[in-house]
Amino acid sequence: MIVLQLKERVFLPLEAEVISVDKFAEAGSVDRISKLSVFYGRDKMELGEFFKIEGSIEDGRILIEGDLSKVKRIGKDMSWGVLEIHGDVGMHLAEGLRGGKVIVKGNVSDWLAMGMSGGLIYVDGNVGNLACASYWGEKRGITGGVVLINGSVGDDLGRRMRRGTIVVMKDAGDFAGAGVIAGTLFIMGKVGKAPGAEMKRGTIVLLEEPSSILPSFRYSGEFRPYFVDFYISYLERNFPIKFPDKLRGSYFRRYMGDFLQLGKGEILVCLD
Amino acid sequence: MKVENVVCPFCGCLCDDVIVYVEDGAIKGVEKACSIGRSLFLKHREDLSLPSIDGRETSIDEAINEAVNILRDKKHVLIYGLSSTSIEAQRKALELADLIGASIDQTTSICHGPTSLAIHQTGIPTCTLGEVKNRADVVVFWGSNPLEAHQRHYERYSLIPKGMFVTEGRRGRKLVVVDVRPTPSSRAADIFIQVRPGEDYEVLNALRYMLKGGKLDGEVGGVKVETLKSLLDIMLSAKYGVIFIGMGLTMTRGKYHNVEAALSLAIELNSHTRWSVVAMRGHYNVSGAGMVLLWQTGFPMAVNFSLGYPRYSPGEYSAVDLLRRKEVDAVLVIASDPVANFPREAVRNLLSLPIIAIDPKRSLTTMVAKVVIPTAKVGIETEGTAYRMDGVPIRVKKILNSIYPSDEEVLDRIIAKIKGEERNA
Amino acid sequence: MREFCLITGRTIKQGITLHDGKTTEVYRNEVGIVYLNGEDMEELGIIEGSSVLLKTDYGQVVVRAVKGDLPKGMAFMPYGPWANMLTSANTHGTGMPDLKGIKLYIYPACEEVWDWKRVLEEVKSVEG
Amino acid sequence: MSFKMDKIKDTFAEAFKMYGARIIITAVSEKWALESARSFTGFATSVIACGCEAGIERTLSPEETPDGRPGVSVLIFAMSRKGLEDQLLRRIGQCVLTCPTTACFNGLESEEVLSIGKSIRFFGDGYQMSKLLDGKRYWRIPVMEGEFLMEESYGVKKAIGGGNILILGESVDAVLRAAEKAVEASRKVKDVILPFPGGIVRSGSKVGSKYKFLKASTNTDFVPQLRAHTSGDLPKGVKSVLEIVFDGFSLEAVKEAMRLAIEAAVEVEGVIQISAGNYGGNLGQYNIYLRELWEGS
Amino acid sequence: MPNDSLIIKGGIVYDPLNGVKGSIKDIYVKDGKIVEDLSEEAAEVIDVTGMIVAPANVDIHSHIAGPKVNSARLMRPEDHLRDPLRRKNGLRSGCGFSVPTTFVTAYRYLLLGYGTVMDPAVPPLKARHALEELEDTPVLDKGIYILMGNNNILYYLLKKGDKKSAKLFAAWLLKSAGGYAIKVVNPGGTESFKWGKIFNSLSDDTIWGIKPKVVVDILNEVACEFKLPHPVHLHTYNIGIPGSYKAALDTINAFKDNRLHLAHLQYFCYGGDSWATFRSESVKVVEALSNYENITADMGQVIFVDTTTMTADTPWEFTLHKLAGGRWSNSDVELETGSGIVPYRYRMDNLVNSVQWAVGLEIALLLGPWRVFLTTDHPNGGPFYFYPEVIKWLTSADARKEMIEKIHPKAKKRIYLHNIDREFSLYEMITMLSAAPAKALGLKEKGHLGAGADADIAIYKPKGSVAETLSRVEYLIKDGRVVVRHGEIVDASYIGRIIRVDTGVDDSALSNEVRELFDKFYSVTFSNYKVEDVYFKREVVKRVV
Repeated sequence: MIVLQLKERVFLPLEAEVISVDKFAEAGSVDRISKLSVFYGRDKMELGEFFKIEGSIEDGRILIEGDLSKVKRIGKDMSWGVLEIHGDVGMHLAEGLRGGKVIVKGNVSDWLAMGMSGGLIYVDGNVGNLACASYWGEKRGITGGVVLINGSVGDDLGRRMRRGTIVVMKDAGDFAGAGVIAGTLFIMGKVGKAPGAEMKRGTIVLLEEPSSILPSFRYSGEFRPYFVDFYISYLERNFPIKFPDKLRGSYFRRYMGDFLQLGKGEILVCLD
Repeated sequence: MKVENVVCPFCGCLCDDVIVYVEDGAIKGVEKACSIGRSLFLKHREDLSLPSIDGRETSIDEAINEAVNILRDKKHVLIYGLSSTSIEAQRKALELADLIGASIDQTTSICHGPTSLAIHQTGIPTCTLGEVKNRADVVVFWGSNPLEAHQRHYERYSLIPKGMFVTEGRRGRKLVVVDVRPTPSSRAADIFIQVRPGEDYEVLNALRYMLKGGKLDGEVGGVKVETLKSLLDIMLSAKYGVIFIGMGLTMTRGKYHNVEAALSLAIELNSHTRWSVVAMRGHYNVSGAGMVLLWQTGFPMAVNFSLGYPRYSPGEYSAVDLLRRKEVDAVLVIASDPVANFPREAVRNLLSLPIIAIDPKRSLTTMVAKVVIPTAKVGIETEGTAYRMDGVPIRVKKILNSIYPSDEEVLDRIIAKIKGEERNA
Repeated sequence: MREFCLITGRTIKQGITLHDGKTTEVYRNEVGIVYLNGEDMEELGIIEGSSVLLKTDYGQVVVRAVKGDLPKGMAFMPYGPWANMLTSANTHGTGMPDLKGIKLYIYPACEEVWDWKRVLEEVKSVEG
Repeated sequence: MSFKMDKIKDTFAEAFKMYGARIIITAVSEKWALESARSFTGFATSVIACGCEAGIERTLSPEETPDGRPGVSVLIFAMSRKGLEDQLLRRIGQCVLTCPTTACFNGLESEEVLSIGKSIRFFGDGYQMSKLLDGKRYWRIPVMEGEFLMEESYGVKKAIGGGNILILGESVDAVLRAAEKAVEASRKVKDVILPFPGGIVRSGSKVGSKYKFLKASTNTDFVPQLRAHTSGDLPKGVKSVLEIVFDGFSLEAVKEAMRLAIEAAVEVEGVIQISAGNYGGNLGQYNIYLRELWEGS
Repeated sequence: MPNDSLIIKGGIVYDPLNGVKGSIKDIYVKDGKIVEDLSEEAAEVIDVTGMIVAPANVDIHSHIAGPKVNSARLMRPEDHLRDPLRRKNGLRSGCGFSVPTTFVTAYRYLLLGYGTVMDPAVPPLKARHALEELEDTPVLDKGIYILMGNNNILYYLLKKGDKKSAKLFAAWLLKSAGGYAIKVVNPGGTESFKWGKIFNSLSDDTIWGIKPKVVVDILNEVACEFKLPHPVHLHTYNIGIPGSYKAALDTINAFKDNRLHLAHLQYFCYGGDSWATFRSESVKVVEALSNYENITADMGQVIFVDTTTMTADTPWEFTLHKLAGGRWSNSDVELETGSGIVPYRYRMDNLVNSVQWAVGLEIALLLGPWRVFLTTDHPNGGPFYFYPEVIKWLTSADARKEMIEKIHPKAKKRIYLHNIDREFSLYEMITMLSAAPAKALGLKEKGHLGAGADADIAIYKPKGSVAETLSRVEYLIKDGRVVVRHGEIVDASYIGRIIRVDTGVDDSALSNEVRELFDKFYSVTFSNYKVEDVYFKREVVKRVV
């Protein structure tokens, strides 16, 4: 394992997309890793100027410690290994993640996992806006992978996601699952305005009835969606996550929509 | 001296028929302009800013030198403003941003920024204001109050004028105003629809749903479904309809989603009849700032050059966010007043940074800036291009001389000095 | 405590006085202002033209209260430094802060309407 | 075991190649999982006339199933991929989809898979929904009761069919008792099922018939009352013979099941001999010599 | 200027307009022009022994600037994200892909050996916008074509039967907007779409009751009478749809007696009566054209990429939006025209797209380099910097064969391309890229290396194939300045010229009626309409009276 410790707090954005198992493995030695380029504001600098770096990358594991809330783009395009972060972390974490695991013990800023196609992200804290969202104008959001968030998320969660599974154990902001093409979102806290707006297909599973459902969604009955049992069993067995007991074997109220699109998406609200 | 067809450099209407009377090198009279425009012309020499460093009056040259020192040293500068200056100056601001690896944002991010975001997502059917005048038989103002913000809009473009195909003028048009409160603009409307604050998205959603044949009852966003149904009927019966969207959509909860819904409604209406959307842009050249940003960087606002190429991220490189997160170490303000216009939390951080303010007039920003560089007022003391809210470029005029250089010139000198070239004052 | 919905926006007078200068008295008179529904004002015991202290989750300011044509429960302020004492800098990842539709609380105040200096002091007063 | 080895005829069971799959059926209760499984495995005794051979492998606790509900693991074998596909379609479609509260998962990891869900999904009449989790596709098909969840693809692999033993004894009672014990013992083995009713078959067969239209007919050599017409290999005193057939994913598993079955059967009083069915090695690729089952153990 | 005299020494010169076909000779440059001779002492000598020396290329039709290009940029942030360009060597940063930023547009054109690029569709009301963007498109010489085929004032005057006023108005409009040529796009169609109607015809009545043919005839007369260097640049009706070849035949037949340029002809060579029966009918169009040397065309070649379509043919973009789904932008410009934008991806596995790909090559190969010029109708068929791909297909039958194997398997039965063996030589390719379009544009000082020509010279290092050779210049000389040296841009610090025509028709020539129409119906005042001289910082005015 290779351990990075932030030497002192940074105030300006530190662009550190070089922090990924792929790039570290490519660099090889600690010496060469610490010479990888980062941008501090407009200044091109070396990773080693900001981090104390020790260990070896051979086992494909990275641990980063410190207040990384201004450090951006960590784990970009990573395809294997484990990247563990102890501390808050800045924007664009795990952009384009293809494989491997990213584990955060802290909070994550906006734009988590844009363009993700595979791998696992586990955040033991809160996440900002536009988590797993499509870039502006992009037709598709994330195309795969599993994202587990133990805390809350901001607005525009999972915008236009094409595939993948997102679990939020606490609240989600407005427009969660807007424009979802397919995939599954679990939101186990409160959800903001207009969940599932413009969704084509896909599923949003809610523990609580949302404050409002858009006019373009239609109430579509109550039933027992056995796939929920399957999903929570799968997720609980494979990841450090525990769903509310109430969810298992429960009846759900189903809203189908968005009828402005295909109307083949669903919002499932867990019933007592 | 009577100067005709002067272009008013205040709002996005960019009225170009103003008459200005100049005597003894000063503006003595204004005709045709709205009350705000009159005030702009008549008072343009009041409350002017002075060149200063740390509140101490100095020369323009020294102020420029000090600005250069700051811009040279700092690692991440925010360049902000741009909407009230000429294309020529905006171009230079971008060149500077590219040169020093800055973030550059313009006032649209707290104005119609969400409209741009929505256009990324859906596209926009739009038209010039002359099309409104000539064709529009139904006009909808959604979340905008032209009679206070764009005073001559009704008169010149959207409601009153007789057009080629709307020969009766006002009588040939239906005016619908949608807002959260009654306004002077809504009082002139044939139909006023009062929406509960923050629920415009739901109302637009309901309209779109009904357009697709969906059935609803009760009320949506505080509006009875029957009312919406009749609005939809009016929209469908239009030959050429235009929705003007304002801050009522972009600033409220839902933001770009609200605009996306409005754009989608218009797009979908085009399968039945013709509809366009025009954004009620505030500052006279806020459209232009977006235009230059787009053709030089590909993006309309919130662009960062730290890595040597343009990157776009509203919510990250937008001014309010950069300040709220305090991710910059200096701010260059061009023709804008963020201290007065930004939310408190952003202003607090702004006050802790070195500010360079380029502005003809005193503002809260110039009052707290480290360096103040006064300039000639575009459209009165210097000419340049400005883009009307509908993207029509118009040459704004020089009527009077100024003792100060133009924004363009100041920026050009800053760039030259940073590049190590000396340029004559 | 009654909750109001704060809407900010343009007014003609704000646009006109802007050109007098942002540090001028006329500007303060037109921009350091809140419009309220008449019934609301009566309920709150606020006299036309008197000072009120406005508070939101994001800050506070003292302005002049004036009767306006507004639905009950709504407060309207012209864009400007006073309104921005109350708005939120959270842009939800869009760059656009919450400038309309903010929860607002209104209290009668005996203080004079803040001038721009007092506003800036207040900006600096709380460490974030 | 060697002391009883004399009761075990030195012969071999002739087994042949099949294709097999494992289906996991879950439901709200074990009862309904079993109902579905029984139905699924019904009329699946012999490929000759049923198209497949299937049986319940075992029941599964909620901890063992993909969706945390009680379940049953079912094995199904057919002579070809195509045959297996056809049977899976019919049986999942008719016996799992139809059964209250069930869900249907793949229970066999294999590179070779059959896409079954993509056909059955059409039952949803366009309202079916697909889910992709961990690289696997699932179908949610709306039904009156709620929804039927099934996996898209089912692993198949080459398997062994037709492993068998014959229990020869002095009475019907004795051979039946022995066969029951054998069945019970062999069911402990994973990857193997016994396709016939209760795991036991009385109508062992030989290849061919005097009738041209019949591919198989009663195994005359082991029918006690036909001694007059047959070779007379049947030991003296044998009044009844029962067969147990084993299908499994590996030769080892089939052998293990046969070994346990023989061990259990041979102890039963009245059992005269344990033999096996073969056709002189002409039919199957595998010859399982009974006496070699204990080698190495 | 770094050096006002240059000797380009020892190169293999191709100069089709002067009949030079690979001779080794020196080229002399002084004050931005090519001269007969020059003393060696005073000049910088560039030794280009073994290299190919040719006139800089001329793009006759490329949407690089102006309102709709910028609207497309606004629509496609995700497109820019994929292709960022770093600031370096004093060049500006920017983004590429389907709608590149202005600086990137210039840089990429320069590296391809271009000296002149024409933007073919500018609404007069927004001409300033195009000109401003072109000012930020450095080094290249540029011109704009002015959209007139749907101008309401023109229709109004024609309806009144006042042909003289109509012609004067058109000539005034061209001058006022700073245009180089008259552009017509789906005449009558764009206006009809403003009424919610899809209109495609030359001979049916428009909503004005005037047949589009009448309008084009008048504009042809303007081009002829005012001796415009480039004829009417016509994007006719029925673009892109099955059976569009009939529109091409109809158009050729209608205007066969005029000089004419048919824009992106490829889109008008489709047969079939539905998308299912979509096929190439390029042979029919080529046959019709073969008799009329007075008509030129450009390819509008399709590339298999994700691109952005944009045209003043608003009904077509709306149709495409309905066909392709997704984003749609439209902009109606008062009294004049409109534009539509739809992002579109051409796919090899799509039968229609595969046929489209073949059609462009068919017409070019069949009609030859003097008649059909290389364009992708950038960015409609694909971004211009894919030209080397197109050159590969034009110069190698094997490369075409390889592609035909890759495209939709059913396409082969719908196209002619596999029956065409022709391979353009280097000489023909240079003709197509420079000499021929310059000639069609009437740019006498472009597209050749004779004395008096602008010193716009592209110099290539020979590589394995013609396409590889032409894919990037080793040197580009523009106005006698070395802009590209050793394959890298070394000087992009000046803005290039705007090339425009002066028809000599001033405001005073307009009838009162036109002035009244203007005052009544435009949203800008007459005096603020005309493009001011300040927008032509460097310009060449073709005075034609």
